[in-house]
Amino acid sequence: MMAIVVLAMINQRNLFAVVVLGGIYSFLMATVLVALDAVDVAMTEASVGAGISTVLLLGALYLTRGEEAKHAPRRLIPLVVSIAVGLALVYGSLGLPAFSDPKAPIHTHVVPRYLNDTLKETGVPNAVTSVLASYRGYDTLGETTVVFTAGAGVIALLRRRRRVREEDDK
Amino acid sequence: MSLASHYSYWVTIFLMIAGLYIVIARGNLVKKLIGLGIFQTSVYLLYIAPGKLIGGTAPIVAEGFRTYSNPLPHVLILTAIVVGVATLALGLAIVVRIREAYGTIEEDEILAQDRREEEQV
Amino acid sequence: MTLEHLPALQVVLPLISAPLIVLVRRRWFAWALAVLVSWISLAIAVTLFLEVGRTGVITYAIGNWPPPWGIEYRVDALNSFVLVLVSFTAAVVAPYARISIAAELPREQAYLLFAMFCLCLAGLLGITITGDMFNIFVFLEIASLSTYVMIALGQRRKALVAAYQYLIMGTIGATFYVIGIGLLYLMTGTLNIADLAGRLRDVGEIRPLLAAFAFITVGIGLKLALFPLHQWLPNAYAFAPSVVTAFLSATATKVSVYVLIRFYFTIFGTSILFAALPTDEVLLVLSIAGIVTASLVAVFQQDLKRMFAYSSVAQIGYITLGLSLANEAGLTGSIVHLLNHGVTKGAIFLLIGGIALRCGAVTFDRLRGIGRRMPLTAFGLVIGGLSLVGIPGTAGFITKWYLVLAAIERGYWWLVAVIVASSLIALGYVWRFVEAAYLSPPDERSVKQGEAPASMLGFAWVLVIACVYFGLDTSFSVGAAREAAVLLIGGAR
Amino acid sequence: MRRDIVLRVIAKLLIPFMLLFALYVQFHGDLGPGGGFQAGVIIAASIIFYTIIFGLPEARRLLPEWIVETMVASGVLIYAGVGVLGILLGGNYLDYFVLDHDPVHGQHRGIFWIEVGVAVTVSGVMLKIFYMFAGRRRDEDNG
Repeated sequence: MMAIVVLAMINQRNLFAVVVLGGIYSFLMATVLVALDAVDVAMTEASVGAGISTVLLLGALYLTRGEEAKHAPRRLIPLVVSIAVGLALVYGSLGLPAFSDPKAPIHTHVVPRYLNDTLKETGVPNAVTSVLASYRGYDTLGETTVVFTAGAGVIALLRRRRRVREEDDK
Repeated sequence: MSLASHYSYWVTIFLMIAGLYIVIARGNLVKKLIGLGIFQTSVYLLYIAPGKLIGGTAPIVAEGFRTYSNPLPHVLILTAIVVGVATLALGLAIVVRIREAYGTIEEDEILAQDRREEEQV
Repeated sequence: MTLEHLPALQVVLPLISAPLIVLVRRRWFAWALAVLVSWISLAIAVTLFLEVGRTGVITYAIGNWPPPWGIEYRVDALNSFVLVLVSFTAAVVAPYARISIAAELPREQAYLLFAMFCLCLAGLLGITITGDMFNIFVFLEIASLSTYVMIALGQRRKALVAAYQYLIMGTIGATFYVIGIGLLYLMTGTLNIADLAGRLRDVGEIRPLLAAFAFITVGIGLKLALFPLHQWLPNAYAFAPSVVTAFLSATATKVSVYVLIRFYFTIFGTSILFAALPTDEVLLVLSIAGIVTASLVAVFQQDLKRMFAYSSVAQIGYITLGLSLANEAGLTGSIVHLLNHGVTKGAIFLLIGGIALRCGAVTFDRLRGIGRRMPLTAFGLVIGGLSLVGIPGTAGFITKWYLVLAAIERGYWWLVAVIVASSLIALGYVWRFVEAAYLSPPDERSVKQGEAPASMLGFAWVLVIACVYFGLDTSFSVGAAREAAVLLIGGAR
Repeated sequence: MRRDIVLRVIAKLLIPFMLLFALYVQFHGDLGPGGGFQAGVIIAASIIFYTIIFGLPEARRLLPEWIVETMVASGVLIYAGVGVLGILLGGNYLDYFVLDHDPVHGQHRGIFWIEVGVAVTVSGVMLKIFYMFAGRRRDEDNG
C-alpha cells in the first residue's frame, strides 16, 4: 500500500494531488507504527505528517504554483545513486539481528532499566514519556530548540521588509 | 536470517530509494521537499521495526504485561519527526521567497535566470 | 559549584540567549547579548581546556542520569580544543557584526540574525561537547537550520537558492548520519560514544558496521564539504552575509571534521573495521583530488568571496589528508589546521566584509586599487592569503610542515610534491588579489571610499594577528593538537 | 466561507473540545500516549481551524501576533529554565531529582514543566508559521 502511494507520488505532476497523497502516506505510516507498538510515534506522525505538513504544503502551494513543469528529468543518474544507497543499506541490513529477536543488543543493553525502573525512578508508567522527558530530556530540549529555530527562521524569512531588495539584482 | 525476518528493512529501503530519487531527479522545489520527507520517514521504520517484540505491547508499564516493545527508538524517532517538520517549514519558507524573487519554483528556470543575470554583469 | 557545571553552561547559555533575543526584539540588545554570550563562552571554553589539561577527561551527566542511560557531556583534549576554536571565532565575529549587519540587513531582521547566530553557536558547541551520538544529530540540526536561515538572509536573491540547496544537501547528510547511527545502535544497543566504542570491539558481524561507516562518512562528508560532496559550499559562502560567511567558514566545517575524527578514531578505531577496508587510501585520493580541483577552480573565480570559498574546499582537503595519513604527525597537522584554517579564513572573510561595506560588491573589477584606499584591509588579506599558501611565519605553514612530515614518515615522497604544487596553485589565486589590489588603477566607481570602520577592522585584525601568531609560536596550537592526536591514536589502534 | 452559518456554529462547538482534548493529551502523557509536542500540535490545529473559518483578521484579534511570538520564545525558556533551576538547587543541568524533597515527585514536577514548555513553543511556532503563510497570501491579493 505505501509503496503504491509513493509510486503515485513520483508520477503525479499536480502538486496538490501529491500533497494529498502525502497525507494518505502519513496515515498509512501511522497505521504501520501502531502495529509496531509505537503509539506515541504514530500519534505524532498522524498529527504532523497528515496534519501540519499538509497544511503547510497547501499554504505554500497557494503562494507558489500547483503544477510541476513538464520536462524530461534526468532519470538515469538519480536512479543509480538512490539504488546504490539502497544497496548499501541492504548490504548492511543483512547482518542485523532478525525481526523481533529478544536477544538483540537493543533489547538487552540500556533499555531494560528504562522499562523496569521507570515507575520507581520517575513515577511515570509510559516509558516513552519518561525516556523522552527525563532520561534523555536533553535531546528533547534540543528538539524544542530546533522547532524554535524553525519558527524564528520563518519569521526572519517571511516578515515583511520595508526596504526594496532588488536594487542589487536588476 | 530468512528473507521474511528482514521484511521491514526491505520496506525501509524501498521508501528510501523512492524518496531519494524524487529529491535528486525532480526539478520542482516543493516536490523535492516532499521527497525529502519520504526519505526521512523511511528512517522511522529502520529504527522502530527492530524495536518491536512479537507478543509485546506498547511500552507503557502496567500490570499484567511482561514484554514491552523497545521505547528508546520511539523517543529518537519522535525527535526525528519534529526535526523533519521543522526542516519542511523552513524549506517551504525559502521556497516561497524564491518564488517571489524569481517567479518560478522550477530549478532549471532559476538556474537559467541566474546565468542570464551573470552574463549581463 | 559553578565550575563543575561549566560543560552544561557552555551550550546552554547561548541556547537560552536566543529566545531572550526574540522576546526583547531590539537590535542593540540582541547584539549586546550575542557579544556577552560569546565572550562568556570563550571564557568557559578556555577554562575547560585548562581543566582538561590538568585533570584529564571531564564528564558531566545531564539530568543526573549516569551514562549510557542519560546523555553525557564528555570533554577531552580534542574537543576542548575545538570548543576554544569555535567560541574564539564567535567572540571575535560577534562584536564585529554590529556595523556589518546593520549595513547588510533591514532593521527588523537584524535581531533575528543574532538569535540565529546564538543558536548556531549553541548547536556547534553542543555537537562538539556531547558524548552521545543522537545528541550530535539534534544539535547538528540546530546548527544547520540556523545556518540555512542565516544564509538565506543574504542580500541577493541567489542567497535563497544557495540556502535551499544547502538545506536539501544538509538534510540528506543528516538523514544519512541518522541511518548510520541507527545501524550502530541496532548492533550495540547504545548511543553513548564511549560505551559504543567498548561494545563495538565485541561485534563480529562486519557488514552493518561497514554500512554504518559508509553512511556516516557520506553524511558528515556532505556537511563538511568533502570533495566531491562540496557543491553547496561555494554558493552558500558567496551569498551569505559577510559575518555569517566568516563565522561558518571558521567553525561549521571544522566541527563536522571533528565529528568525523571522533567516529573514525574513537568509535570505529576499536572495531574490526579498519583492517578490512582501504579507507585511508580512499580518503587520501579524495583529499588530493579536492585540493587540486578546488584550488584550480578558485583561480578562475571573478568574485573574491567565491574564490576563497573554493579555497575552503581545498583547505578541507588538507585536513582530511592529514586524517588519511593516520599517523601522529598527520593527525597533529589535521587538528592544528582546524585552528589555523579557521583563524585564517575567519580573518579573510571578515576583511572582505569590510570591503563589501565600502565597495558594495567584491568582484575583482571593483577591487582594483584597493591597496591604496584600504591599506590595512588589503594588507591583512595578503597576510591571510600567504597563510593559505603556507609561507613560513604564518599559521598555514605549520600545518603543511606537519603534513609533509607525516607524508615522509609514510614514505609518500610524491605526496610532498603534491603539497608543494598545490601551494603554488594557492599562490596563483592569492596573486590575483595582490595584482588587483596593488598593481591596477583604482576602480572609478568607488574612488572616494576609505578604510572600513574601526570596530570591524580591529576585530578582523585580531584574527590576522592570531594567524601570524600561530605561525610563530606554536606552543598552544601544536601542543594541544599533538596531545589530542596522541590520545586518539593511543585510544584507537 | 466566512458567512456560512453552519460552519461557524460547528466551529464554535468543536474548538473548545479540541482544546480540551489537547489538554487531555498534554497531561495524560504520563499514562497513555501523548505529551507536550502532540498537545502543542493540536492546540495549533484548533486555532488554525478557527482561522480558516473566521478569517485571519479575526484570528489575529483573538490571538495577536505578539502573543504568538512570545509563546515561541517562552516555551524554550521554560524548558531551559527548568534545567537551570536544577543547577541552582544543587543538582546537575536538567536534574529533576532536586526539584522536590521526594526525588520521584521532583521527576514528576520536572517532566510536567518541560512538557508545558514543549507545548507552548510548538503551538506558538506552528501558529506563527501559519500566520506567516496566510498573511503572505492576503497581501499578495491586494496587489
